[in-house]
Amino acid sequence: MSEARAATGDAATDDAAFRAEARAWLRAHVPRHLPPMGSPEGFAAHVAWERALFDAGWAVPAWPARYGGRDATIAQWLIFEEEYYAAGGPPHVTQNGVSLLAPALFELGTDEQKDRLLRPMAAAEVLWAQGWSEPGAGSDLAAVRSTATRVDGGWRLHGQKTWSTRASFCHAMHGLFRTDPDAPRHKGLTYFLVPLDAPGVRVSGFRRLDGDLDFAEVFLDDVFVPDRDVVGAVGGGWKVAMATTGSERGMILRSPGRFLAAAQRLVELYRRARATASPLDRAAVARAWMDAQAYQHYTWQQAGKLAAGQSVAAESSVAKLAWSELDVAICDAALGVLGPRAELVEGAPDAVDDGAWIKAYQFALAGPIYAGTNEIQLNVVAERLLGLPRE
Amino acid sequence: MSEARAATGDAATDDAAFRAEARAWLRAHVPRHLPPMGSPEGFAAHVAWERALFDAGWAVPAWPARYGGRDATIAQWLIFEEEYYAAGGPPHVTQNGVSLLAPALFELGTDEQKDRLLRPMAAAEVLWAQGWSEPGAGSDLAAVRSTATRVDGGWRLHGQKTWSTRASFCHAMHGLFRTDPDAPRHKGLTYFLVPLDAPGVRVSGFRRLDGDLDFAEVFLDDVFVPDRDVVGAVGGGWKVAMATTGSERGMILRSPGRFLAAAQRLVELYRRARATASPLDRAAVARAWMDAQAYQHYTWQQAGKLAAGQSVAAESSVAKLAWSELDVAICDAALGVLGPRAELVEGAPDAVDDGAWIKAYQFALAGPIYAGTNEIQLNVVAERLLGLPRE
Amino acid sequence: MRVPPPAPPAPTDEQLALRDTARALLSRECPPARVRAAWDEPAEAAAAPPAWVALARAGVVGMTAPERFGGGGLDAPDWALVMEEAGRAALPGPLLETTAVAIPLLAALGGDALCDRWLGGAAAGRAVLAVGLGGAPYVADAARAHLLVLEHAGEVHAVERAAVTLTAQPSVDGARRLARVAWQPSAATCLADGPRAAAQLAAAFDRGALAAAAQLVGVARHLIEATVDYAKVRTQFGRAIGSFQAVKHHLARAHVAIELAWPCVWRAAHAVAGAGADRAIAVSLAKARASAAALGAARAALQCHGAIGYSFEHDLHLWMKRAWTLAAAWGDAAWHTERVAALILDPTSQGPAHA
Amino acid sequence: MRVPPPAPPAPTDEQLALRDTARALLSRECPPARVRAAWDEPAEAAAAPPAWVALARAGVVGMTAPERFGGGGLDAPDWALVMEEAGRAALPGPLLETTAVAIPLLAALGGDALCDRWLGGAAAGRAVLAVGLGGAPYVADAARAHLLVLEHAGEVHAVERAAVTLTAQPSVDGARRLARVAWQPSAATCLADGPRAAAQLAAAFDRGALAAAAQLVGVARHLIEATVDYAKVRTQFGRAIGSFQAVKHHLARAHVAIELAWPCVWRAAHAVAGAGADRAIAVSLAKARASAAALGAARAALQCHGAIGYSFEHDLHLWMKRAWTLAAAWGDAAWHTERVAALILDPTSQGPAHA
Repeated sequence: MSEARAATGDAATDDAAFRAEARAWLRAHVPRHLPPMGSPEGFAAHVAWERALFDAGWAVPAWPARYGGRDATIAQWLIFEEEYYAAGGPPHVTQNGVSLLAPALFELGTDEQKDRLLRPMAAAEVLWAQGWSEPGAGSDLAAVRSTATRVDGGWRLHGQKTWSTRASFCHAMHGLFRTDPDAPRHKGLTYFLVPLDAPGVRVSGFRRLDGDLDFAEVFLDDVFVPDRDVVGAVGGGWKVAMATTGSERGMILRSPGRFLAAAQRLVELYRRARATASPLDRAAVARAWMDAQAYQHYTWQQAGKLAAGQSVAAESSVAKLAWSELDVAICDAALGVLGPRAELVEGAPDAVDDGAWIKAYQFALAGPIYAGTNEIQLNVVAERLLGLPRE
Repeated sequence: MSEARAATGDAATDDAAFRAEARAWLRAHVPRHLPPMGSPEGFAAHVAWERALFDAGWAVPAWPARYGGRDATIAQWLIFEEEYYAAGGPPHVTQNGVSLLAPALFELGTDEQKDRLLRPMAAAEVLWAQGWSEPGAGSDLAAVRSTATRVDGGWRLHGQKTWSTRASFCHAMHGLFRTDPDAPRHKGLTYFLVPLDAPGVRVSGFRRLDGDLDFAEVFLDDVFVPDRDVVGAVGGGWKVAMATTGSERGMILRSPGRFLAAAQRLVELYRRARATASPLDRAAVARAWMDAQAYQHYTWQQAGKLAAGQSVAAESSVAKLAWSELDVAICDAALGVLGPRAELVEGAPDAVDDGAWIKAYQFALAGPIYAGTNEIQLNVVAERLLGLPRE
Repeated sequence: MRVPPPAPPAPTDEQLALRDTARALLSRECPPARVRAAWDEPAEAAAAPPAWVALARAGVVGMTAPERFGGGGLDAPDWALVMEEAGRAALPGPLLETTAVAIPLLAALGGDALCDRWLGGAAAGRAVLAVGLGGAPYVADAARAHLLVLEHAGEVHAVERAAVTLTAQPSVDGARRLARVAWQPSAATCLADGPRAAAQLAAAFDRGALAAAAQLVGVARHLIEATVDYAKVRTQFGRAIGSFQAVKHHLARAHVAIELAWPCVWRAAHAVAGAGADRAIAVSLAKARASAAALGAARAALQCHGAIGYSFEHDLHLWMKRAWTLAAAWGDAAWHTERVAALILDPTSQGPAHA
Repeated sequence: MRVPPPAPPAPTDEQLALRDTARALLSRECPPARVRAAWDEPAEAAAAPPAWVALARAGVVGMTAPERFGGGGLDAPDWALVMEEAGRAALPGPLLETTAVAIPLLAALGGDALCDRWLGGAAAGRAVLAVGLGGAPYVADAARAHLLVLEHAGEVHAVERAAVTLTAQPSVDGARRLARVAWQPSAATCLADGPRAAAQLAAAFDRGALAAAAQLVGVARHLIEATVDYAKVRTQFGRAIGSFQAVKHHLARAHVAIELAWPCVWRAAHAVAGAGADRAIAVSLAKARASAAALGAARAALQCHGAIGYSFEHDLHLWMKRAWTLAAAWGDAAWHTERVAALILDPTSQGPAHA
């Protein structure tokens, strides 16, 4: 991500121009409705949209131009996100590469890796899945048991990953493997890039809460990975994962634009359904809208700190708690407004907004779980920001 | 407490007659307004009222007649409490004897102790303070450091107790002292009865949150206590304390009558202040009223189990969580309804109900803390009722 | 309101035995695989709901029917205990609608001919009854029903399946089959109107809300029991996750909410049986608390399961989605709270119209 | 609403220096003992509020006054940072009323004579100003004020202390001196009426709510900082209580609420300074979040302190009671949520009248 500029008067003018340009392009190009990402045709449709975004230079606006970005400031990136979701833009199918792997590559990758990997990732030519979690390593990521053994010119990987989002449709996976079984938990892990069509890889999709085929298990049986596909140092995998999760928890994965747009849709839903909504529904709508505003203001403040060169690493836990809870609050309020129609899903003739709210609710319920459960985030806030003693 | 009867038709008739009798007497006798208990004149006024209650046989209706009760069933005791608070009856100045010490005496006291102590306690002739907490032993009651050393015919007590409610005005104290410094935490404690006018005792009152002089520190310097004033076995103090806290947490200390009456006053407050209350205030009032109803229904169900001979020991933690949180909810709702007048205290010319709600709020805030913090109660629910493993 | 209502007695030994029998029957006839299988049946399927015949044989379906129609003649406290067990099993199908709502409504308003024609068959499990009261836009299990009892402009109608047109409205709970029902009210279908219909419709709504509340308590209990079992064995950071205070407190809070909700259901069941003046308040208290307890249990269960519970292949979602849908049906917590508010705070109001 | 407002810039180095100066000044001039001492002054005392002269000398009291009256001419973002520090110190006295509300109101409406007479003295700390807007039944520190700026039927009046009759109304926060004010409006006291008065009164109310929100953030920060310090050293069960997950999560949740509230205050301060169309929404968002954050911090602080914090002799209650009273003043969270609801959900409404 390029150096951010201070919010000077010139920057404000630039930002207004940037917003206008983004808005005009997005309003003209954002697709009306794409099928769910967790299906072959839906995945393909999202890939096509992402490529159109890339071709227009909007896939990764905050990246350096050499990797397909446009050197936008943090503020401009936030502006773009606001405009993207306000225009009805869908979630990014490239997300597990662009938001998770890329920050680690920017921080710890070699120049060769950056040159080789970033542009195809942003262009949705190579789609990335994440491979962190295992059946026995969810919240406790350091409990990873999948192994990588040194061989000539590279490594041989064994083990099982799970909850790997859309791995069934992706080309490659990035994740943690144990390279030193004798080292303590957080040590002895190394970060690998694994082609999902390599010999010995088997990917088995499974359905998430809402029935979409959005998850996969990835089984690795003696899979060769060359040395150039190790990210960071051998034994330094934890540091790479932290570079990734730090940004995952923070602003990169969940900028306020998405929630502002959802809160605006909630307000519009309430206006349509006002006649049957109760005073408590009305209050819940107002509160959820206010939650989204507060998160926006918080994020802009954090962006100001980043632009000023301050670190906001531990604060990303505050952000994660905020966005994950406000996302549930928005959906809860919408379901309350919808009342007995809330349960109707996509395809039900009477479903308001074609069942988008109950779908969004199910997606929102994952928020307090993934990327470090909210209980773990509260521990981080207590220990790293407040300085309370560890257990 | 006398044997409870099943809720037969006869019992229902008896209960209705009991309710009518209690109501008639209470309506004729409950004093309009007493000064705060945490002042000498207020304490005296409450003692006078308690003696009037005792003389009429209503101080401890569920106790055996030989100790001044009327052998009422559990159901009748709950009915009496409902009527007592509905009639505007004040809190009981005898509470730390009747509700805390008496259950332990009934369970573990000698006949001599019961004969000697219970009737004067109920008659408000001997007023009891509790002496459990110490500066270093609050939630962690087993950390008690005050000691009792064996001497001829009794024990010599040393140490400091604190948060001893109204000890400045009381005649005696009951509490835990360490008799075996070498035994593990919960072992080696013994339960003593200590006259507060004994040589070596110094009582120093201090004010609680609302400014009332309701707390005291009790300093013990070589205080002699004879053997007959040991409750339960030497080294068995923890068991005595648990007999006490089990009932403190449960129905005895906080029967639903007090909260039903408070919820009813809240509804009346809302009706008076309807014009300036917001929809959210209205919802908070309804919810708090519903909380009180739910606690009533819960308590009656527990009473049914008790009457059927079942144990409800761990369930007392459920009750404590419920009543302490609903008490705060009632006060919160009232303060919301009062808006900018909520902060006015007793004596302010415009104070609604003479500042009773902000006073009650401060009292309610103690609920989640004393008698085992709510965090500890949640642990008890998780470990003893759900069977989750200890930390 | 000033004088609290008399407390309902604790469940009798007979009542507890009834509940245990229902629990055993349901765990045999409706294991999780049956619930999951119900998701895969076509929405328009007219086949009997899972376990329906076995439940009817055991007297459960007809438990509210008069004895002369082969029913059990049970009153609300008895059948509420059975409904809790139906919730605990996540039983698919219209037990609530047929047994708690339609059978008593037909028995009260149906007249001899209609009762003779339908009640015996309903109790025996041959005839499934569906219900559409005024405030509810959809009818559950309409495609499976032989007779639909429908409200129209304050009137009660009974309409046979062949006389209605259904539009399936898929629910997030795949075992719940909703439909919009189009039909033509006529004098021939009308069972009652005016105050008589109004009183019976109000009672029917409260029975439905009570039954939903009882089922929600059962759903919530299952969710917490399953999660406690999981939290005891799942380890992270070298410890069972159930030993972490955060997990303990999530589950303890959910348990407390259930423990407080059930006595409200029990009290409401007696109010429904006794038809006392406080029936609406008691039922709304029960439904509000049970809805909140079940939604809270669903949140706690998913959060404590983590990603493993977020999968369609895990059984947890079968109960979670039942909690979501039943919590919203028959008036959600906000609606019932508003009804109580209207009844206790606005002395001139009779409360809002039914949900 | 569709396009989010531009983000306010981060505080400048000058602004941060201003805040640090205020914090140092207040910690020197207003230690907890001064706050406690303010409780013991008689309610009718006319003496200067604690630290008032020192604050005036440092330019704090007059920071909103035009420079020609010796004021600082600061805009809302600057003075909001100082108000946060006043909250952190639990400063007694009418800094909010004099500085955030009355001085700008007088400067806008007072005319040359009145401004000449009062603003210089107010900035210098010689004249204390009190405020009574329409929706507030009581005036804080009226007994100490030399001039009261009062709303009457949509008009703005300025009334000298000698011309009003006060009835003291003791607050649960003993450092907060409320009074009911009786007075006779007249043409001589009237500064403005009609739309000009309405616009200034609306702006004055929003400044008051903003200042209260900023103070509440400061109060909340102090409560959590004090409690974190305590939780690190207090041991129970052989561990620092701050190592228990339940204590950690109470304090972390309180911290998150504060961290989310402050940017809302910062945004509202820019809306107040810019007088944009979204001022009311921005201020209500800030006051609602700050009120909730402070009340939550007070609950967490007391719960984590346990009985030791429940004593009048412990300083904790000085801040807790400030949190309670300021959270209710200038519109509580429910009132401001309702104002936002009216503004965003009811397009035809301008929102309810001021609290």
